[in-house]
Amino acid sequence: MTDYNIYLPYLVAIEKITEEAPGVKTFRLKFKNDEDARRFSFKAGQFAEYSVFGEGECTFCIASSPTRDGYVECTFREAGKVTSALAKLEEGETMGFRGPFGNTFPLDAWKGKNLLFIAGGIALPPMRCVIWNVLDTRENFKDVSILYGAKSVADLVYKDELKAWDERPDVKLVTTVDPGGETPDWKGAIGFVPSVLEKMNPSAENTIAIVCGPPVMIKFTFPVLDKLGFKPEQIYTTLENRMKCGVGKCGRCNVGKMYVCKDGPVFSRVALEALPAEY
Amino acid sequence: MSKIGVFVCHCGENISATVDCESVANTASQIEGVAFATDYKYMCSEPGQMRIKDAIREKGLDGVVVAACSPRMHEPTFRKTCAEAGLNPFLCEMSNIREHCSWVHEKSGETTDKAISLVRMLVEKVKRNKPLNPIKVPITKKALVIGGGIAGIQAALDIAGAGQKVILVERDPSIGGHMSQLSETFPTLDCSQCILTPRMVDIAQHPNITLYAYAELEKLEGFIGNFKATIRLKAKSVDHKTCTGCGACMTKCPSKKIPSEFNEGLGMRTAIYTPFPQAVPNKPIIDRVNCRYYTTGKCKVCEKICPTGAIQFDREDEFITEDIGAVVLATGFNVLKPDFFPEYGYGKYADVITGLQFERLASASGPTMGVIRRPSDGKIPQKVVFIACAGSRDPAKGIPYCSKICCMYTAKHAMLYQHKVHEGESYVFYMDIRAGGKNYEEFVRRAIEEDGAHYIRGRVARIYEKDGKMVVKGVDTLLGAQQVEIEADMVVLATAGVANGGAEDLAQKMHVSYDPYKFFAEAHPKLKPVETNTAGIYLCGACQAPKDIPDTVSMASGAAAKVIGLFSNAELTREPTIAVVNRIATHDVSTCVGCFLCETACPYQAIEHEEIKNRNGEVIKTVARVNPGLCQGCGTCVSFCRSKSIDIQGFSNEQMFAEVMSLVAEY
Amino acid sequence: MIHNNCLQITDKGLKDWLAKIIAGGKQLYAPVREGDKTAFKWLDSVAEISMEHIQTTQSAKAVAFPRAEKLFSYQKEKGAVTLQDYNPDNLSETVIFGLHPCDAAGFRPLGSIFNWDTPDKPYNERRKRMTLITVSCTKSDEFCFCTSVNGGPGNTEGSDILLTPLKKDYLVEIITEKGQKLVEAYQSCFDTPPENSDKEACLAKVPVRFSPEEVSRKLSGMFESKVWETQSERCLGCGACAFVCPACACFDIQENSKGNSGDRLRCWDSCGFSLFTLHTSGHNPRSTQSQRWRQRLMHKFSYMPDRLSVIGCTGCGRCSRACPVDMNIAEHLADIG
Amino acid sequence: MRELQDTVKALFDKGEIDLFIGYEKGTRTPRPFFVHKAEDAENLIFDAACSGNLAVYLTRKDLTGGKKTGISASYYALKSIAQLFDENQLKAENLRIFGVSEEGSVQFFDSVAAIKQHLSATPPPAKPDEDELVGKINAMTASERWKFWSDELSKCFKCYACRAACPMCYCTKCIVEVNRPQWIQPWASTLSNMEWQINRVMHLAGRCSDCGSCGTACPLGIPVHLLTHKMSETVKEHFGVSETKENVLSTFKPDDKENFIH
Amino acid sequence: MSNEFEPKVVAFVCNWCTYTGADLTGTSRIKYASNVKIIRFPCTGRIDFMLLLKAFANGSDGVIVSGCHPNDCHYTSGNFHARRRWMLFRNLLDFLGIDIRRIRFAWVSAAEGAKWAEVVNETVAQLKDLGPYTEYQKATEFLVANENELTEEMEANHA
Repeated sequence: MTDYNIYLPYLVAIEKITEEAPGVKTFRLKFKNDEDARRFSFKAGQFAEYSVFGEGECTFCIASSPTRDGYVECTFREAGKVTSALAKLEEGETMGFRGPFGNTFPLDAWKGKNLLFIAGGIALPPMRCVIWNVLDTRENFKDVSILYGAKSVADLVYKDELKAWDERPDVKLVTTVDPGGETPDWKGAIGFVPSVLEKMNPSAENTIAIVCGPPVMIKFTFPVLDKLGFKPEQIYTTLENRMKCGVGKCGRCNVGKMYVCKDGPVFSRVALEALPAEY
Repeated sequence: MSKIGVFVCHCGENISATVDCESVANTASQIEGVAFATDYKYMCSEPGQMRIKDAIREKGLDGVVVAACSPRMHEPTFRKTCAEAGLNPFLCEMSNIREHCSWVHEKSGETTDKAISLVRMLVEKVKRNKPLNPIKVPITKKALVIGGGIAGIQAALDIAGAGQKVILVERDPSIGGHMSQLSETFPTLDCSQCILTPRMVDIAQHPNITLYAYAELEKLEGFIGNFKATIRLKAKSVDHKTCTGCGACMTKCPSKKIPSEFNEGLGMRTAIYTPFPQAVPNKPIIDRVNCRYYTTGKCKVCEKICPTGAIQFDREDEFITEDIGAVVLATGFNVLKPDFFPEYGYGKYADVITGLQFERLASASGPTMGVIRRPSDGKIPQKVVFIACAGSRDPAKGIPYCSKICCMYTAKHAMLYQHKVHEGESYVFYMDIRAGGKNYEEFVRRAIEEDGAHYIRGRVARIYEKDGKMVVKGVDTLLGAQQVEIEADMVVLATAGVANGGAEDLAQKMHVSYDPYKFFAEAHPKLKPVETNTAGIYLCGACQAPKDIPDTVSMASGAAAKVIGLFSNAELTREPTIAVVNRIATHDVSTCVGCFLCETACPYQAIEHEEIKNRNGEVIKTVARVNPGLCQGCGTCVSFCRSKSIDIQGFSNEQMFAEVMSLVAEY
Repeated sequence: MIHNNCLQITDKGLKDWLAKIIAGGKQLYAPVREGDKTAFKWLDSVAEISMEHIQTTQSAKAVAFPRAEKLFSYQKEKGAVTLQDYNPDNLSETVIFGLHPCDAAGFRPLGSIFNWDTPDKPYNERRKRMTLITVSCTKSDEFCFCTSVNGGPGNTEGSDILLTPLKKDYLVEIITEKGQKLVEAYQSCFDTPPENSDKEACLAKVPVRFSPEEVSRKLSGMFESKVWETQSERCLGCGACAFVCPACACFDIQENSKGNSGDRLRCWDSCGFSLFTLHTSGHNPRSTQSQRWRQRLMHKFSYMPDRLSVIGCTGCGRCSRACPVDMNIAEHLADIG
Repeated sequence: MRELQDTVKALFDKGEIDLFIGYEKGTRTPRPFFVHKAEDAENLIFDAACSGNLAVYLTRKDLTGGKKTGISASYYALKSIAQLFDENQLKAENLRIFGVSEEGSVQFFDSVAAIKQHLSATPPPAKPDEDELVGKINAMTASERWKFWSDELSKCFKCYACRAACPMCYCTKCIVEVNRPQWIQPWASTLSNMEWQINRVMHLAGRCSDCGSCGTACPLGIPVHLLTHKMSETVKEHFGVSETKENVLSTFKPDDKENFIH
Repeated sequence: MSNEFEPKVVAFVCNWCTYTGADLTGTSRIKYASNVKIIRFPCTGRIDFMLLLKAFANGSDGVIVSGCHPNDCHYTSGNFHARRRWMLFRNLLDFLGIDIRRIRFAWVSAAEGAKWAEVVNETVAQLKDLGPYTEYQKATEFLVANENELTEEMEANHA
């Protein structure tokens, strides 16, 4: 019997706060205890529970890449009680981190393939983790394309990184904003993600599509991928059901018999199609 | 974590004499979320304020607690200080360690501890303060005055005189109200019509005033600065645009025996009529109830006689809507019909009349041309009994309150009678003489001492007729409850002043509260006498309570000043401490369940119904919405709301809860 | 390990034994009658014990999985945080007496959930310190259906010791080593094994209402079935069924903050509550009561057998007794199976 | 019973309703029953054993949304229905309300006014048991009362059956679920259980039909209905019965009693 | 300072009357017990009954609730609404056995500085007689019995 308490978080310090968009922040977290830091490892796609002591825990994915050692990052939008409290924290303050939990993107299986990342709004963070992982091991993959859309220019997150990706010759980046969300100097595309994707017309040949975004976006993106010739086994996405424990006990996150916290959050479209619509 | 600055003021020695200010600041600096704490001798002084500003800038403070005197003293000062340093002023709060601490407790550790607690409470509150901005509400600069008596006339002229547009609505065919019926006015005995009619003419001629006579308010919607009034223009049957007011129709009208309202039934009028010769507008209307054509279908004499063809029998009521910024209610009063004092025989005996009827008898424009003649036989009465408090101060049969004006007009009546019938005798039965007012007491004394009115302190029990005389039986309480019996030629009842007919209906239409007697209620009995509980609706004159002409006129000017003050701003700026109904998360749905019990609890009718629609435009649910123009920020709705869907900015649930919870640290 | 080890104990011997257990410093929980309900209580005196009930209102799960418990504590000071881990040292050894086989069996699904890949320390520490002296059922009612979920009125699953009331005395079956120890420590209270003790004859007769395997098999294809709407219509959406259930483990994690310090707590929650799965965004994967009722049945009779090889139900019938609107689970399952 | 069954059958036959909410035989006692077609109407029952307040289902959009619904209502359910109308929670056009007496006679109400008239003409059923228990508690000293209630409420595990069974507890987000601030600790403890009951009862002041469903719903047998019963009595005693839409707490009289304020 | 029990009191007052009245107590330099801490509300109508309970739960031994006299409410009727709420609340608390002697309801106007001092002093004196309200605060415990961190009360029950 393991003797550690699965509910006890690691203590982490907020090393850096980046304001990404209105109400959206990225925290770079560093383990307070070196032993914790040494022991800790995770893989792309996993999530964690973040604690504000006195307020509670909230769940989101780890937004940094496992290839970047020494810290973890998370990006969140201020919405409920805990995320609002989280947003009030400042650099240098201590918070709690419990994880990693859940499954991972099958990066090993994707070696030698083209990768097409399609993200909308605040759903870029789970993908950012994979993107950096892929870019840091760029030689393992063929073409890398990223399509990222947000409501408006202001709502785009990771603006600096978007720029960096854009400047890389080995990445094809398309950013888009919803009609009306553009600024006068906006150089990206204007339109919703599915239609921009259709215009991009990527080849399905030897390509994996990773789709993360609000349910509406996913709903309209899948048919486009179908049209482009992507087979269900070429498509991956993540689910975000409500969670408390992160370890398959509290009873919230299951979709049918699958637990998002244990069997997810990464699901191939094949797996997704086998699930009832309980997400 | 928050970055709160705590600034502890010594207030000279006012605070530091009993509170260890340095210790307060030191302890405060240890509180979670406090980034900076300091103490200073006079925080409100220029250097003190500079300290705050510097700290805001240097430490990047996101909240300020000034521990000093009462917020009622210096909250505006320090909020302004913060604003000058770029911090939203509503992120600054004061902890009252002077009035509530140093001045009321002895120098001791406990007193300092209490000061620390008070600071801690406010720190916890300020952590949850949100930047607020004053609420701006546009203002339509046009006032609606309802009622064309002296109150409405005065208010309308004052507002118009200040360059603002006014719409004056009068229910009767002419403005003038009760004042136009009066003969002379106390205590100067100047002629009522002589002072009133020029003002009536001013109303008709003022370029800023639109007069709708023979009209009524149908509906009032909206809120301060932004009302929409629907006015019913009652069918006059005479086109006032073409009518020249020549009066030919009135002379030829065959229905001539209609009791004149203006003359209180003591004179007659025709069916097509103007109420009195100086009426404004001085153009007739047809009284359809009494008109032969409307009752029998035949006549149309007026139509034939009218030189301009202004008679239009088929006219119907019309409705117009006006955008209005403020409303002045000046609907006046009425007199209690004395019918329900059967022992006084009003209605049974022609020579028992009301005070208002006496005014008409005494008026030069009245049915007797100012000669006092009794109604039954037209004889000049030689003995007249005046009965004060006919209905007033009589909780059993009449009304419990004092009608305020009766003592004075009764004295005036006795005086007028004595002036006109030199040999006559006047008797006044009274309970008390209430003559508060400039030159009022002297006036009553004059009636008694110079004009010889006999004042008898006592109630009249019964009046009956004996040989053409009115026998008045009463008691003189000053003579030991001695029975008194006077055989009078005429009796005048000083009937109580009561709320005007339809007052209740109107109040409900306008969401103005009223008292049990249907008089409109002022917003505060002392400090807001001309405001109502609905912002933007003001009161003046006897619709609020019986009052005399000087009081009415000054109140009317007061109400007008409020309107002018309101209109002097381009838009209305209001404290943002108002209630707000929540909207949650991305679905933008409120947790409000729409029970609208808050609507009945709100003293300001600030709760509105709002439909939340989905993307397809279908109504998902109907929830409450607070009209920021109307809400005054009392917060009654907030503690009333079961699901906590409504909150008040500045005193929010989170803030107040945090203040209470800060005690945990103490105990 | 099952010790086929039978003893017999008299009523008096039983009371002595329990009294000695208390005196020995263990916390004894046993059924106590209050009005028309019977509840497990921490007792100082065996006199209060009542065994007349068919079923206690609540199960004995709270002793291992309390309705609220501390997971760890924190202390904040000016941005710095120190944590105090869950400390099992304060936990007492406990003995539960008088639970029925269906309650004892409930610790199996509970244990499976709490030890699914990642062991749950708070649960395990409490469970470790528990000894269960179960009493077989000699009577049952129309809500009982243990026999339909692989249990029975004299089932030994989960128990450390099983007592079966015979005509006069009790048959004592020692099931585990823990039980063995508890008997050995107070050997003098027990008599030698009886010659002829027909345990079966003394047990209640609980009819089989459905086959769990059949139910499980059918459920796996019934996610979209209309039956959920029909069955759940009268369900009010309270948490009574979950809270009285010996196998329900759903919980919430909450913060009990007191100024700068506080505890992280876990407390009972129920899949029947509409807010259980509500996202902050307002989206709710199980937004209707029928979806939540489906979750309840599916979880117990399909997902758990599938994922944890255990049925999430012991047939105690408490949920049906507790339900304000008579959501009779056995009836609903029989309809399906 | 026959009368009710026939009435409902006829309603379905005429297409006047899509759903009828009544009672059927349950495992031990009658239970709520949703009739969807005419032939099911014969399972409808109504007698003194029918507990619970069926009005609770009328605000459930997942059950009644878009359906023409009929309901057999006890005195208390009628009272709740009238109150729900006053609180804008029901729409008359989709509802057919039948008052049913314990003897089985059926009375159709075509308007809220008719319900209100019926209610004001009908004396509320006597509650001798509740009155006796409340009397007993009233007779206790304050510390005895504290002991009584803290013992009772210490049992509560916050299943919120009292809330779920109450027709007036229709908030989509109950105060216990509001977490900014967290008014009531969400876990069970004597005090937070008590705070919940205080909130529940205060929120029901002047709205409660005094049906007692909260008490019968409690799986632990905590007599929470005595709290609402006591509140109903207090409201009646101090403020009378409101004839208007206004709630006892949303209105006032200038001369309300205030002998406790000094 | 003696070891006499010093009750902890929170006062919930309206901004316009009692808060200002308490200011007047200060400007008049009338002394009163320092046990009370004032929380300012816009109106008595805003005072949520839950806040009173929270004060008790968090260690207060008594509370004062005070606002404008009837008819003097700055918002015309907030205090009338509050009065009804308090009436019912008080009755309910009494029925639950919560010690309502620990809640002092008062009307203190902006002119009644002296009355405010009296109200505080009377309340503090009353609470000194009643002693600390620990039985209420102990009810926040949620610990289950098999944890040894038992409260005195729980131990007493098992003695």
